Amino acid sequence: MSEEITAPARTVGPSPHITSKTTCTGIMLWVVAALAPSAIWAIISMGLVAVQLFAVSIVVALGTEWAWNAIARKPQTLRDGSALVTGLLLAMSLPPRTPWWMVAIGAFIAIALGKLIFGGLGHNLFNPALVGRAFVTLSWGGVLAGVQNRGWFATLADFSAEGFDTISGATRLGIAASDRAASGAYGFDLAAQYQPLLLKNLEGSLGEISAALLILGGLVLIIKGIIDWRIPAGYIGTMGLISWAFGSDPVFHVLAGGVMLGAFFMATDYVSSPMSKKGRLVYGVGCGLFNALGRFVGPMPESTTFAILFMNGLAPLIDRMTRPRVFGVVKTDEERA
Amino acid sequence: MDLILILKAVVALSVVGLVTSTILATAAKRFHVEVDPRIEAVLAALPGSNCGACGNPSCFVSAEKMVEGDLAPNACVAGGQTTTDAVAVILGADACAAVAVVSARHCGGGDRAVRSYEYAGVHSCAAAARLAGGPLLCPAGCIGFGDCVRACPFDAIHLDERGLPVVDLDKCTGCGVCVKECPRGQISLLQLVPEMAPVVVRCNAHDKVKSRKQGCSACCIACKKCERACPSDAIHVIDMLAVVDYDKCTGCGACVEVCPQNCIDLFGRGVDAVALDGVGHGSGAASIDEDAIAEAAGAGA
Amino acid sequence: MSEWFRVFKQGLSIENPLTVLMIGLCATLAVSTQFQNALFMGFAVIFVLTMSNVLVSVFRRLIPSEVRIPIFIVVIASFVTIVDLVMKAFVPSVYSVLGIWIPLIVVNCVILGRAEAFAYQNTVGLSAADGLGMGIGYSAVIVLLALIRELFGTGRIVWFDGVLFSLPAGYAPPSLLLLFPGAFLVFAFMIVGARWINERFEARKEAPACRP
Amino acid sequence: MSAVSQLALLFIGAALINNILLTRFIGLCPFFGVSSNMETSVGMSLSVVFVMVMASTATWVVWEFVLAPLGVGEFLYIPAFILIIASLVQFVEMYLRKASPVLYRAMGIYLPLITTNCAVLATATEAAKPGFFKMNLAITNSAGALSLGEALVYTLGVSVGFGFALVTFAALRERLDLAPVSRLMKGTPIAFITAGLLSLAYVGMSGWFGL
Amino acid sequence: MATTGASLIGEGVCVGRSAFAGGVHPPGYKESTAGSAVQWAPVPARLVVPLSQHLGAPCAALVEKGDRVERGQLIGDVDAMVSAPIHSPVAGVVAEVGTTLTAGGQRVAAVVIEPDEVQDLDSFVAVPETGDDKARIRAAGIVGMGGATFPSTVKLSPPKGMTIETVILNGCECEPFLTCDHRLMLEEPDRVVAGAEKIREIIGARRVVIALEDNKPDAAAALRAIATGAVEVVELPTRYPQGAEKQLIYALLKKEVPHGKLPAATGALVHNVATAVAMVDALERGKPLTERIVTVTGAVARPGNYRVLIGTLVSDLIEYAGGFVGDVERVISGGPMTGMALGSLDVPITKGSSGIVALPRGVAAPAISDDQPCIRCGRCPDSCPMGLEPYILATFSGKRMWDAAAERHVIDCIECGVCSYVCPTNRPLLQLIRVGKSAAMSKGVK
Amino acid sequence: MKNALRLVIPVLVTCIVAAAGLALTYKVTEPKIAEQDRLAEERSLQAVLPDATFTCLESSRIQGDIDAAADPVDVLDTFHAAIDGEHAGWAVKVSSRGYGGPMVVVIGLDTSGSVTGVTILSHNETPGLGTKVITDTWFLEQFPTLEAGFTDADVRGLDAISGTTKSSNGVRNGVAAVGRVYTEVLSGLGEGGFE
Ligand SMILES: Cc1cc2nc3c(=O)[nH]c(=O)nc-3n(C[C@H](O)[C@H](O)[C@H](O)COP(=O)(O)O)c2cc1C
Ligand SMILES: Cc1cc2nc3c(=O)[nH]c(=O)nc-3n(C[C@H](O)[C@H](O)[C@H](O)COP(=O)(O)O)c2cc1C
Ligand SMILES: Cc1cc2nc3c(=O)[nH]c(=O)nc-3n(C[C@H](O)[C@H](O)[C@H](O)COP(=O)(O)O)c2cc1C
Ligand SMILES: Cc1cc2nc3c(=O)[nH]c(=O)nc-3n(C[C@H](O)[C@H](O)[C@H](O)CO)c2cc1C
Ligand code: SF4
Ligand code: SF4
Ligand code: SF4
Ligand code: SF4
Ligand code: FES
Repeated sequence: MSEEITAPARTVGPSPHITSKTTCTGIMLWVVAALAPSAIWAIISMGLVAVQLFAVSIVVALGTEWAWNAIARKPQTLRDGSALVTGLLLAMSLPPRTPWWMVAIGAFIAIALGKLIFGGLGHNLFNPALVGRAFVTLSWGGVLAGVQNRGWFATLADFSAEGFDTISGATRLGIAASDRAASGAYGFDLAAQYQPLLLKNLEGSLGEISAALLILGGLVLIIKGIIDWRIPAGYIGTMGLISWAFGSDPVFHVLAGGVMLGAFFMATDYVSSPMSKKGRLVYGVGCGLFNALGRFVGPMPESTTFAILFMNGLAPLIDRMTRPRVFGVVKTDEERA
Repeated sequence: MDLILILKAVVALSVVGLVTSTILATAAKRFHVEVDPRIEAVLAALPGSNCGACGNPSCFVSAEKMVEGDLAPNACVAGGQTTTDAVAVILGADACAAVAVVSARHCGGGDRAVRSYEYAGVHSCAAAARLAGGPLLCPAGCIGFGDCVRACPFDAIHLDERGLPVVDLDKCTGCGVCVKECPRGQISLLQLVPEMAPVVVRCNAHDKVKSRKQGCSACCIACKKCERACPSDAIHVIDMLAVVDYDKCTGCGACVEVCPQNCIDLFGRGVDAVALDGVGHGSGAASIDEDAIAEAAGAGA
Repeated sequence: MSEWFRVFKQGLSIENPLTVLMIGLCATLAVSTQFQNALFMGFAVIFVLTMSNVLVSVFRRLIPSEVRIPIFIVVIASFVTIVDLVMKAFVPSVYSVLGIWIPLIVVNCVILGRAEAFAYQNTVGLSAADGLGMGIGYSAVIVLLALIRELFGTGRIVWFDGVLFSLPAGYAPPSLLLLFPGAFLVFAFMIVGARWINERFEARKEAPACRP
Repeated sequence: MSAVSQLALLFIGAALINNILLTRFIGLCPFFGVSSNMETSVGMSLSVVFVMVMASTATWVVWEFVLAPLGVGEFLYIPAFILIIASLVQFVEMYLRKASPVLYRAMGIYLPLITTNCAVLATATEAAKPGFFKMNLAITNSAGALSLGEALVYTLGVSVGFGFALVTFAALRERLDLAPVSRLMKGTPIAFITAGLLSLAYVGMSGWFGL
Repeated sequence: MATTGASLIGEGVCVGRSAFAGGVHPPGYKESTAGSAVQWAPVPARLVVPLSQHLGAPCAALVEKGDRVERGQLIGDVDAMVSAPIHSPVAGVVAEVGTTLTAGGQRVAAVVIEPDEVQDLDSFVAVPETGDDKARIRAAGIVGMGGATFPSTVKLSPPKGMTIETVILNGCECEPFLTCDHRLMLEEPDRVVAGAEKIREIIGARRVVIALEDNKPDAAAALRAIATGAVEVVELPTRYPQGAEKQLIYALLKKEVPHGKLPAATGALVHNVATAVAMVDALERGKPLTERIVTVTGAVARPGNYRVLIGTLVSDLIEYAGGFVGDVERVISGGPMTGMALGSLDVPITKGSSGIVALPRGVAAPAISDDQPCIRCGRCPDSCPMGLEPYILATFSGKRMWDAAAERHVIDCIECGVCSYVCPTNRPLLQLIRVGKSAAMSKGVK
Repeated sequence: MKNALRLVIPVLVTCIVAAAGLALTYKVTEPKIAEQDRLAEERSLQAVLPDATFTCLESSRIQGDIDAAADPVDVLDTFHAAIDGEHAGWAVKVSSRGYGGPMVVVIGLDTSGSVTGVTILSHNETPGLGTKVITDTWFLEQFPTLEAGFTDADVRGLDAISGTTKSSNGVRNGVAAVGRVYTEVLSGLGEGGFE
């Protein structure tokens, strides 16, 4: 009987039959847009070196992804925009005078080792840009140190941690050291640094030039619903709290170094951060804790990179321990993982 | 002087050795636990280095799992082939059961089956089968998204250029996973047949012949020519579909010859893949092209 | 003899303890920062592996299986100690780097594993072949790993006080290769290489497919 | 520095900053072998804590009361320690199997794997005979020897750090298993790369508290 | 796209203003039909009445080819607890007893009826009064008209030991496009309230709540004007899937239906408003369920709400609505979030068909590509009203890891489609999850 | 019991043989090891003060002072150096904290307290990074520019190798400590002023 088709067959797909207009590319472009003010300001402030850094980083990042897909005969994925974000963020995490070949290697490593080897977008366990940056800094730390206008943190560290005669473990420990550092040895007034840090600070990487513009971009992403406030809030909040606990100036510590770029743009990378809301908060706090400890008790001037990479590593574990509660399932029923 | 040092050394290590071995010897007796002798045997065959490379916490656990069949005998990486062989001997027929049946596809549609709509979902047969009765007009036909391919634990199935699954009879162990997995399997699109089954009917339709002909140009039309041609009374049209009785089928191929729809195929090791392309279907002539089959068998092996 | 050679060869390729079996990793990654150290580590492993295999094989009928593990361990530990003392005495500069890794050879899973899996069940000759094969296979991997890491991580290969080979002066070595992460990364790519080669040329015979 | 904070540092240093797996390359076989399964990793971690503490106690006692007084420690510590550890572990395993099948299931089955684990021997040796590792212990006592208490805190730190890294890695590998990693990379190589990147993160802690 | 002030992650994902956790706020698309009064669709030349229009045992045909049937005459029934009889919607002649494809894609038995030229739609063969309300409701063939088509009698008989305190009439109509319940509440508020009272009476509940979303203030006002005594009218925030049973109960009572339990465990019984009206019709007039209101909308010439005889083919209905306009990509039975795409338009309207939506190209979701990666944006877990993690459930299902999916509660998915809706890479989350869910259920996971 | 013996005896025998073998090996290698240690030390001493003969100071009287002056660096040995019987200066072996643990540094001083040379006897620095303090020879070679009476500040003024600040500091701290030891203790002993 009525199994003949009288009306033309149409597309049949699963429900739901409508989708939101949000797309992956759209999200990535929002991130780029949010970074744009900082990037443009960096170019205005630093001139051609910044242009070169951005260009090399982005071109190599995109080129690596293109070539990888071409060689593996996979569909091209440049359109998703994630390689662009990676290239941009890598450039912003490096000092402007980084030799171009180092930037190129960093971008290659970021995309190839940081992302594609794991299966591409969505599968990497660590933040690709930071993998690239860590590779570069650990490989040629000496060279980098020579080229960079050392940022506030390097200066600070020179006075406090690396001070020649305070080297033995005991004196470095605890509040005393930073107390002393805060009270005198800095040689400059921390509060007086707020303004340059917010607006124009040419020491350090491209992403340290203006904290104000980064905050602006970050807020835009939060308002647009692209990033979760929990990560930056946890990060920056913890950072400030610990600085305060160490008797130092929280505002200064939050504004200086890579914290703003890291908290708003790098720790929030979807792929390498936890999925659950609670998890994101824990993760943000972890980043802040690690970063602050790195500054106050560690030998290196700044540890945003390692803080985020470390928490990337913990993200799956955090996810496991903070799984959302399923509607109607009472917690006690649940087997503890 | 030398001697004293040697003496001290001997005393020190002997004390340690004596204490530990005595404790162990007594413990071995005191805390003895009965275990399945086969586990003991397998355990003895394993290297005992407890390296964990197989993903199990210890050789004992691996041995248990091997005996229970949860772990393949070749799982031990440290022991390598020597160990695998030894374990296989102990577990014997337990581990690798004789292959008696294989999976056979009872559909010849593929690109000859008529699509009922443009499908816009996931490439999964199970998923597509639930949407508006499935993307084929034929309610029983192979959807061709390869759930069976992905499900087969032995990598024995692949899709041919017509989008139909082909079972590699050398790899198929007859485990039946694909049969369970196929959303059309419950109504027996994939079916386990004797490993040495000589012919297979490539149709699985149970609806009316008229509607099935609308949906597919390769279907069984229940004309009963095969039934009449079979000298051994081994093929019957039941419920409007030809069904082979493998207890009686001698593999003479008479039905293959007469089927006007070419929907009965020669089957068996090596033939399956090629038979699809029509090799072996004489166009009305009485004899099967033996060379072609032999060639096909050679190529498939 | 052919059997002997087959056993020997197995260790080199299809049952290579490192790239295929993934055991005995610790020292491999740790000492492979320098070609010279890796070579000595390799010798140490070959020595211990072969000697313990031989000794276990010789006395295999006298060793009650209940206490075989403690006995093997003592045997292995003794050879390790000999290597330890001898190195300290004759190549102190190497020893100062390899220092902690020599004692840890004792627990190198490969050695106990071979004593158990092979020497305890085979003749002296074959056991020696197995020990040599496995030892050389293991050492080859460490040495290769070290060559890569040293060459690209420092730009040159040194042998005691001399430089054997160096890359052009403009090369800026990424010192990450010498650090822990570098070891993992380089080794990962070596396994990929080994897999690729195995796949290409040896095609490790899968054991018969059995029910899961 | 107060004794308590010194012990705390000893613990943190051993657990995180000088994490035995990710910064010292010790105990890698089970790290890669067992981490493919979360459940096993947790069981393994617990057992390691247990075994390491036992092993360190035993080696500390043997060193202090047998090997050192007789002056034969320099050349006998390797066979003596490994023998002690192996037997101890085997004993506990047999005991558990008999006495508490539940505990055996949860933990005992991992014991044999631990016997031949570098980490246990290394830690137990370090605890009895510090300086062996040339690790930066946060101990100012330049004579070098650890008291039994310190040795245990140190051991606890190492083993907790071992478990932490193992479980972290197991969680990472759970995600890795779902990723479309290319065939050649699948399995061990990608696990190594992941471990490499994870150890990159641990590099960030090197030198904290001057450790 | 509309975004609420409380939006947190992604456009349209609501988290604040909590009635239930998660959910989305898709565009409503209701304007074109919300104002159109319900009118009768014509009697078609042929009706195909499926014998299985409910969840549960299918009915057997009680008529044969050539038989004459009256409007309201019983034509199919089965002796099973979970089932509902089928009645002829028209007076006419049985042309055939065969099978048909339904909107849901099943092939089921059906009675084909050729109606008489002249029909009196106001009269029907009444279901006899027996004194037992529940039996009469069953005899009238009443099933849930909110979509699940669960036989209403069963829901009116809670298992021993469970008492129903609150009867909830579900007038949320949270699906975009659909307005049939809206029109019903607006045009026949008295019937809705009467139905509410009736159900309360049968089940012996204390309260009756008629719940609707706050985008239908006119309907709410109409109901409030009539509601008396125990009947409350509650407006809830407009958020999909506000109408889903568990979410609705939670929004009103702040009680979660426990995992694996019936809604009755919370002391609540939820019925669709149309079901309630059908019940009161059955009890007061003995009227069997033979027609329902269907919203025909989207890219059709005359969108509107039609009272349609069960068995009318979708193709006839669309023709009556003026045919398609423009490039129609998908035709859906039900709403666009949970409805079924039709492969053929020759499927009949059944008791559960709330709407026929012709989605034009551009509005319809794009075709799905298999290997879209999850970028772990967190939108799906944040918006899943059941607190599930759709991204991982879909991955597990895609990789046939049924046990893993079951362990993460795949069977708790209510198939609302929110996850697929929000996913920025358009992963076919719900489709995969359904596969995993049925695999888990077939393994007996509870 | 018999069974137990069957198990215990092989272990015991193994232990005895192993212990005896190892003791023998130790006896054979021990002098050689000691010799190697001595040679290494001798080489370092010669490197910092060529052609001298060294005598180790073994006075507990001044050891306390030395330790106090050197803190936080540990002074392991202090040698008096003589060339042709003439007092030629001092060599001090210190253990300082580098990156990877203690590093043993030998510092030579002439009679006036100027640095004559610095060598590293043992260390546990990262190969390729920390080991630059040895392989980048300019680093050690800059110490002999420290003149008599040099202070901590003078040492701090010397360059560190970038990227290996901690290893460099290990050496620099060692040298600075020896500077203090000289000023506070050794200079007071005077020529041959030791027992
Ligand atoms: C197998 C099955 C048994 C059910 N049994 C009962 C029941 O005994 N009592 C009841 O009130 N509802 C029962 N229900 C109804 C459901 O709980 C639910 O109300 C119905 O499926 C409609 O909900 P929905 O449209 O939100 O999916 C049952 C449903 C199913 C699928
Ligand atoms: C995602 C989802 C959305 C739903 N939306 C509505 C709705 O808007 N209105 C409605 O009456 N039922 C809706 N339902 C069905 C209800 O859950 C429930 O089955 C129904 O209200 C029960 O009434 P009935 O048995 O009278 O149909 C929805 C179900 C789901 C799963
Ligand atoms: C794995 C690793 C090994 C290191 N090894 C050394 C070392 O041997 N010597 C050293 O001084 N610093 C070492 N460092 C520390 C850093 O290189 C150095 O302290 C830090 O980057 C400060 O750099 P700067 O010298 O440019 O100030 C190491 C760091 C890491 C992560
Ligand atoms: C909010 C946001 C932050 C991102 N941050 C980074 C980043 O820090 N580094 C990076 O390589 N890619 C970043 N990406 C891009 C992309 O998600 C990343 O490359 C994935 O890890 C690739 O799988 C970001 C994307 C988004 C949406
Ligand atoms: S046989 Fe079944 S599972 Fe395999 S492709 Fe065909 S429909 Fe899919
Ligand atoms: S799943 Fe089993 S029965 Fe099917 S083809 Fe594979 S091995 Fe054969
Ligand atoms: S997982 Fe199920 S319940 Fe959750 S959003 Fe997706 S469809 Fe809805
Ligand atoms: S499945 Fe889609 S919505 Fe869910 S987290 Fe992944 S990308 Fe986001
Ligand atoms: S070699 Fe260290 S654990 Fe195996």
